[in-house]
Amino acid sequence: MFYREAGQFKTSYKADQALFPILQDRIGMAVILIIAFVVIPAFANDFFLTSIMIPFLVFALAAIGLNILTGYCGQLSLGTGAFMGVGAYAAYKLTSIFPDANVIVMVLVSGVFSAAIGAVFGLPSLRIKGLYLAVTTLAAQFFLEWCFIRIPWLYNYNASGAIEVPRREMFGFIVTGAEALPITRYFVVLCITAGIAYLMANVLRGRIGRSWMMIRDMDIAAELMGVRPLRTKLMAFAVSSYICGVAGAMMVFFWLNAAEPSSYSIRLSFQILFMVILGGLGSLGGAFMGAAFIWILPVLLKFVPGLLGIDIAAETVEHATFMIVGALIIFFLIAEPHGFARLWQIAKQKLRVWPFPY
Amino acid sequence: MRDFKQLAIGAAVAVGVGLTGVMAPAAQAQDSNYVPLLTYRTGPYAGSGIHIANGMHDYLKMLNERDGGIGGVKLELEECETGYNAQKGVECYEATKGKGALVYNPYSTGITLQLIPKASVDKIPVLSMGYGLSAAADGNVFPWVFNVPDTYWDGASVVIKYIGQQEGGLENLKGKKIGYIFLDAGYGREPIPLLEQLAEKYGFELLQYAVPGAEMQNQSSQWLNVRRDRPDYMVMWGWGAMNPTAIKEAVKIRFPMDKFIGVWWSAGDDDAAAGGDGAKGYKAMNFSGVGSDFPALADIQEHVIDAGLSSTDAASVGGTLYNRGVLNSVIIAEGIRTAQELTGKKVITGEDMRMGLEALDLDEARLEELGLKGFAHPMKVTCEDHAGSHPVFIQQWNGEKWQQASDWIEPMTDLVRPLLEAAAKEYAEKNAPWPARTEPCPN
Amino acid sequence: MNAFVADEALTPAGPQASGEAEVLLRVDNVSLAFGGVKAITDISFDILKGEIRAIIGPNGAGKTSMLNVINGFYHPQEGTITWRGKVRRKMKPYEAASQGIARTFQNVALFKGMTTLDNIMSGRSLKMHRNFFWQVLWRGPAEREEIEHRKKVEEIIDFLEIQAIRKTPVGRLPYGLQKRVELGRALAMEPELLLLDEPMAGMNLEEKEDMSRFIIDVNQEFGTTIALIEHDMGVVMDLSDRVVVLDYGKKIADGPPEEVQASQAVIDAYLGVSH
Amino acid sequence: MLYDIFIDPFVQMYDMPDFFLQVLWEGFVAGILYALIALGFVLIFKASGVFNFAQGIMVVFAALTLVGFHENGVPAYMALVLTVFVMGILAYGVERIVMRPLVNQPEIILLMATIGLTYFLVGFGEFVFGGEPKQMITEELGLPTGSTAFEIGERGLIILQHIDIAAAVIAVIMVTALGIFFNKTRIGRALRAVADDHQAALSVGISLNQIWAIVWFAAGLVALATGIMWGARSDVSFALEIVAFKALPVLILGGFTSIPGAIVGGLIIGFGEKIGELYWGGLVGGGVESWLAYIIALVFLLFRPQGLFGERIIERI
Repeated sequence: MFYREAGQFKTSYKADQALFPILQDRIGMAVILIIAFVVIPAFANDFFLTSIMIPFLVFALAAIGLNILTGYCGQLSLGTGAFMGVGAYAAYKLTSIFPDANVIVMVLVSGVFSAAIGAVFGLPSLRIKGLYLAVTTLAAQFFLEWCFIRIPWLYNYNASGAIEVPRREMFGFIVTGAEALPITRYFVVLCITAGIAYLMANVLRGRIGRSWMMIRDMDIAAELMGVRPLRTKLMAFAVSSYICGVAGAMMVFFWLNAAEPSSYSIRLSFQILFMVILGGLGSLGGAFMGAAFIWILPVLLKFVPGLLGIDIAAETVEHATFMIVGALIIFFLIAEPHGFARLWQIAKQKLRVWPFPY
Repeated sequence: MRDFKQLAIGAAVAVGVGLTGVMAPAAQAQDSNYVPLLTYRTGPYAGSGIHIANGMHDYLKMLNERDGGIGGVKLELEECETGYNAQKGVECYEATKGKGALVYNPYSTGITLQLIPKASVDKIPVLSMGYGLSAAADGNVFPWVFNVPDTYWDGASVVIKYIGQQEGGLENLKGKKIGYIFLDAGYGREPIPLLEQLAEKYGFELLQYAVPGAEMQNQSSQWLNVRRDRPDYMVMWGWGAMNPTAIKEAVKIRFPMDKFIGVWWSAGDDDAAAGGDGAKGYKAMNFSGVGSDFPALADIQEHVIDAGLSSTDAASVGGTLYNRGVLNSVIIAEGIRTAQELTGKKVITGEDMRMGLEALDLDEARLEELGLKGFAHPMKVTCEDHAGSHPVFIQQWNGEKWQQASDWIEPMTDLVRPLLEAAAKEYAEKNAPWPARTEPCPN
Repeated sequence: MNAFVADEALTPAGPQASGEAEVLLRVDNVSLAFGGVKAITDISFDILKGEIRAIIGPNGAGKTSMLNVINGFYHPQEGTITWRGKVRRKMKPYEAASQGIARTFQNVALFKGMTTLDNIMSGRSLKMHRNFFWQVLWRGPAEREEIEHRKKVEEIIDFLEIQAIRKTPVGRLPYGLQKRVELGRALAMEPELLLLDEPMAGMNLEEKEDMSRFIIDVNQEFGTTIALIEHDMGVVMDLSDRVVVLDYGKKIADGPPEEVQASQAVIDAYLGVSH
Repeated sequence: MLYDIFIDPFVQMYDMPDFFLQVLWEGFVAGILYALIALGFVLIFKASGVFNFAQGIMVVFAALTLVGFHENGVPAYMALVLTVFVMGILAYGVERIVMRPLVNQPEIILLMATIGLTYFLVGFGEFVFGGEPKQMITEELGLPTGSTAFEIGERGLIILQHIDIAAAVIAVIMVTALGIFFNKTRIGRALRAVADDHQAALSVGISLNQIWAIVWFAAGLVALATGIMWGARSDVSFALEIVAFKALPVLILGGFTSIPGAIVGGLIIGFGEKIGELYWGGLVGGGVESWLAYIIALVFLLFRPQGLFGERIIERI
């Protein structure tokens, strides 16, 4: 009843091609943005910002990155974690080489390095497909992880072998380092994630986005329609790795403050892959929903029993979290293999015809 | 299938509702001292983590049960599971710091490094007992971080000193080959600069064998290399599942076990037991008591374990890692007690705790008073020196349990201290602007 | 690379209209084998500009392989292909596409995850040039380009009478409509030569009539040269200007429909005479 | 530098032949173990097209169950029987709860489901058995423990672990048994039919559900054998899970559906890894084992995208 598009006529192709052609969607988006930019900063406590919102946004961005490669271009990747690591190490090197440069610029530039590395590991995708390609990206994962440990130059020869984020200011606000307020970090992360998500939505509705989907849906037909497979796939690898790189850099600069190579291990790759698949392959909104589910649910499971005064041993909660997350993944795959994004569409469809069942 | 979908949507709504719960601010405890314990009883390093967690928990719990806490104020304990995972470590920190946390013991180099810069901002000290960042021993640069009783560099110097003793003097190390097998992470790499320096000084050859984290349980290549190189001694910096695997492999290639020496984190009972009979003779450094023959441990047995207040398996009390956890808690408890004495307050804050730890003086008499005579070397923290470079002993596995195999050995402080200070300076420079110490050391 | 696309393809000029027909594509002595299996043996024929050329033959005669050779998907071991008077070197399929060769497929090869509109828009890929950075910005050149091409695509949608399914994901369309969308996608490329691989397979009579009408309209209105594979002899005889007949990878007849229909070799091939 | 890469390693091999043989033996043993893990993958992939990511955790889970039973006082052989029973229940449960509702989904969805299963089993396993590493009950199961040393010449020495020999023997027995099972029994034939074409198999009256439960059970048995062997080499803990990733390059080499392929692929990776690490790894600081297998598989793929035993792929439209 509330979600009805009847009566909304488009008089130009421009209006028809807008990101949210339907009024209700535009309102919904506006509400989400108001919540993100006004309500949450006004009411949330530090724990909510640092342990829920910031990681959620970082993961959502990484999930967008992987979604471009896997969801839109159809190339399965298990190396997301390592590509994020490349971004993190690049950003770290950049900030130590150019200590006076704006740290946010450095974070955005660091993605270029992971884009380059991503493109290199994307090269075999011309000949290799599906699960076989997954092995290529696994090679990237393990090889890059090894590099993070074995090339001391990357971490400035720190005895600890880890990268530590120095304090940097911008416009009088401390944005990185331990003194940076959660709220400042939250705004930086929110702006970067929302900005990149918007820009990617643009790419995805245009020629390049279509050429990725062509490759995904039927690569041979795409080639016969004039899409150059190598160039298109490499571009997907590069764009995807760029975004993952930025997410990885944000992960250490605005969230963790310090990172060891093991922070970018295969587990991180899986975490992101879960988010993409549960959220819905080929959906930007799905990346956010998937990230919310995979990140926030375990946090809830971990801390809610304590808040309710239920006393459970810490490890039991952890075990339960694993079991519940695993079971829910299977459950959601069975309920709707196309992820939350499709569930959301179904819900919208139901609202559209409500109160009639069809 | 339709029902499934409705259920799925329902579940999503439930998650949303739960979220609002987390947003509510956590209640602050006022009548107790709050000590969060970042532990890991799951994940690949759980094998070592569980014993530590039990030890830490049980001693503090015992103080609550037996003495009603410290200074008449109960301790509020909360375990938070990190799984040795940096992401969850930060999460635990953020979740607990608002409740008036007094001190953090991350038991993971990665999490420690994340907390070090935060410590001075949030004014909560980090106690990384015998791990973490070695440079943190410099209290001038790191007023909020404590790594008593020793740093890895202290440990590395003790191993070399001990090997020197075995060979009848450090000068006899010339021309010897010493192998170093380590977990390929910051933890295992940290001692290398010192070992290299010692190698140069005493003329032995240092051979390095890195074990990647993912290959912890697959070390046959490293040990084949050991077999080829035939080092005279092997030194190990391992953790978690790496330890038992390494010991098994050493047995397999018939390496003389009494020439195989682990760091204090490679000193678990399970680690050595995994090697079976062949592991007899394996040595490891240690700075916490061997065995359960201490009055305080008996109290734990009585007040905590027998009372069913702990998940500890009674047989594991007195194990090296369990005792390590106990020692960690002793330092926490003594820190709190000292802080209470210094400030006159019963319920203290993180800042008070820092003062308490900095004035920590665990002497022979106090240890005896605690029912832990001989459990640890007397240790003292000063404002400048947060590690103290205390003596360490070597213990040996007799096939069933650990036995002390050497006297307390002093680290080569003269060599280590300048390194520590240089490293601290370097850290501060790299992380410029590093906050300066706010309250100067009383000289 | 994809700069050269003839605009004159749009100017109506049937072959019958102009007497001296230009050869658009010529295949000379082409052979193709997979391992030891010979798919095509020594085939030569040509396609004149503006005509409808049919390729027929029993199952396994090598028809689809022939199309694949023409649009660069397979590379023949022997023989040459001459395109607009120039011998073509070995090339990639996307190069053939950029030269103005479009095709449809025997088993519908639409992009299943995309809507009808996006599928047809995908046919415009070669004609859109705004690079990544304009696309990221969207406002301005990229949006204008998109709208400009959208207009062209809407013309095709109108032409094929598929307005109602514009925003429907193609996976949900019935088979007949999918074939039509596929034709639309190929048309969106504004090809000079359109290869149709069994455009009417599996259709009912009504759908076949519609499709035939579209094919003739495309040929007449846009002047597009068409090469099609089809099994329905009635359709072939009605539509095509000239017919090539293949059997076991060899050419057995070539000429106007009525002539081919009368050829003994063709009758034998279809009725099955032992070789 | 060139000398170090191209000549020195071979000189070393020649100079210390006993050591080289030992390296080969270690490579062989590692290869057998990789092959065993890969075998579990192959069984399930062949019959259902599912790339079972949970195979690694099934190895840990089987071994933990075995040790767990024994710790609770069940005699070793009885524990073994009970574990087999548990793996059977697991197979049935997976088929009933996970596979059946997901039939006909794309392979990536099935892959994800098995990753979900991995998470579940990790949590469940730790919940039931605790997180600390356990020691495999090698002796109690009657497996040999010692080692035999062959002394060659003056300093030559080759040490063979009895448990490794046992691993090789068990691997051979398992592969043979599976071969016989696949080729000679009715269920085996049905299984191959299912592998070829689900629809066709259904149409001749083969129960897919039954077949899937059987392959998952078979994979569970393979996992148990693998778990015992790996557990005896290091110990039984969840860190072992990561080793299971090594099965991927093995499968790439050997092909996803070929049992002999899994064995050959495993051996290639095993030999390649050990030789690479011991003779060339030192040049870049060692520890190359963590990625060498993947790079070997990758390079191999670039030249033979269809795998070792696969047929050349002809793309069709």
